[in-house]
Amino acid sequence: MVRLVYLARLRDALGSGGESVDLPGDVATVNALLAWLAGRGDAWARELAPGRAVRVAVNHDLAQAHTPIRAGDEVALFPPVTGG
Amino acid sequence: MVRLVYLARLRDALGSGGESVDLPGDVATVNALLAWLAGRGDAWARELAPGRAVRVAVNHDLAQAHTPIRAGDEVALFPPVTGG
Amino acid sequence: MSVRVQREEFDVAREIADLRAGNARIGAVAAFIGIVRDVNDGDDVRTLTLEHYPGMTEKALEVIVADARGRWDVFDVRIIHRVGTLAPTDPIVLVLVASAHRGDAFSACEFVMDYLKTRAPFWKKEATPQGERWVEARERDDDAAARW
Amino acid sequence: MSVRVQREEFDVAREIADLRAGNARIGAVAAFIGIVRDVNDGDDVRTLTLEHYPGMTEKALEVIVADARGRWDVFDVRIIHRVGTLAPTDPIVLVLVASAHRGDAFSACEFVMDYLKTRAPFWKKEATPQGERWVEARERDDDAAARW
Repeated sequence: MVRLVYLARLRDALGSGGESVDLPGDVATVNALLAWLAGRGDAWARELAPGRAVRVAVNHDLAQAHTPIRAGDEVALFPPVTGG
Repeated sequence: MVRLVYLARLRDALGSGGESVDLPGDVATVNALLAWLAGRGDAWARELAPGRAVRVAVNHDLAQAHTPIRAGDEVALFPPVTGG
Repeated sequence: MSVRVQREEFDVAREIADLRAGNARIGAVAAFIGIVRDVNDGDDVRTLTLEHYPGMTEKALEVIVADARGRWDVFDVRIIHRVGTLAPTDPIVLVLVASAHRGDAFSACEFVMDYLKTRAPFWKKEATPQGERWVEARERDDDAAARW
Repeated sequence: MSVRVQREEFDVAREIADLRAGNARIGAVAAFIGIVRDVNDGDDVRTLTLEHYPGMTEKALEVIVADARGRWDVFDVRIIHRVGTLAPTDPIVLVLVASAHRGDAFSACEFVMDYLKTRAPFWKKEATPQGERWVEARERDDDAAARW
């Protein structure tokens, strides 16, 4: 199980604040996760399309495209931060 | 009459916080005033000798060596400021 | 605690007193208070809602504090950042830095603010007469952070 | 009043509230508090006595405020400077700047402090275990003011 968290504008656009999911075995990186979620179509496809400004954190650390994702991780998706 | 004000370390060294004086007719600039006061000897000569770091303000504005001094002016002598 | 994320307003005087307590070597305290403005990009702002990511946000602020402490000779750095729905004139963020000399306090305080604006996980939503909108990231803030 | 020289301690929170009153366009307040340290040039400091030149000092501070207002886009600048005999941990000076954006507030605040340290007519006498001594002007402060 992986805990997914959707924040700010992305939460509004996806209509969800988060979910717990079992990822297929080949979904083991940030890039693969984004592609897998985009495969749901509709808002998911639109918001998570390549080139959209989506930031990802794995266990509270900013992640890159090839950052691995493992069972038990908390993975957050959010727009660029807009600060204090 | 000119009002003289001595501040900070200079007041301590001269043993005076200020005085009102009638200046001779040829004492009409800052430089001439310093030379005239130094002519009193002792602490005056020591503290106001050429080369000592004495600052002068005429009517609350920083003055230069040739700034004129006129009857009714307030002239302050003080060491370099040491700030807040 | 050098970092707090909270809904409540902060008490600047109390925070300064707390930062200084027991340290007679402090000669300088630099403070910055960020405040909700009633205009942004030309539109009236009725409310500003700040969201954070609990856990990650606090961690990011701790990293900024540690970074500032490593770069300048400072005794202490404190960040208090509010979240929730705020109105114009409400304070959003307080940054305090205590040091022996003023240069370190000013530099560290400005550094922390520049990083807060660019790196810290906060998101803003503005309510204007035209409705609600999420604020987009600003180029100017990225430029400011790139100075350091 | 944007400039005050006084013997009494200042109330930072009240001064900030006063500076901000009625202006919802303020997005940034930068503050600096200077504090008496218990050491200077390696010696213990028991008290610090600040002297000013009434009339000239206030005028010099007004000039610094006007200069800062001309250089940066700020709403207001306030300087409160104490005189008299102070002890370690006593606040000496408060500088506040209110602006729309943080860069102007920080720059103007640091500018005012640098000028206060070099140009403003104040003189300091320290009491140490070795006796009293007038503080000499410092090169470092001249360097800081020359930046602007």
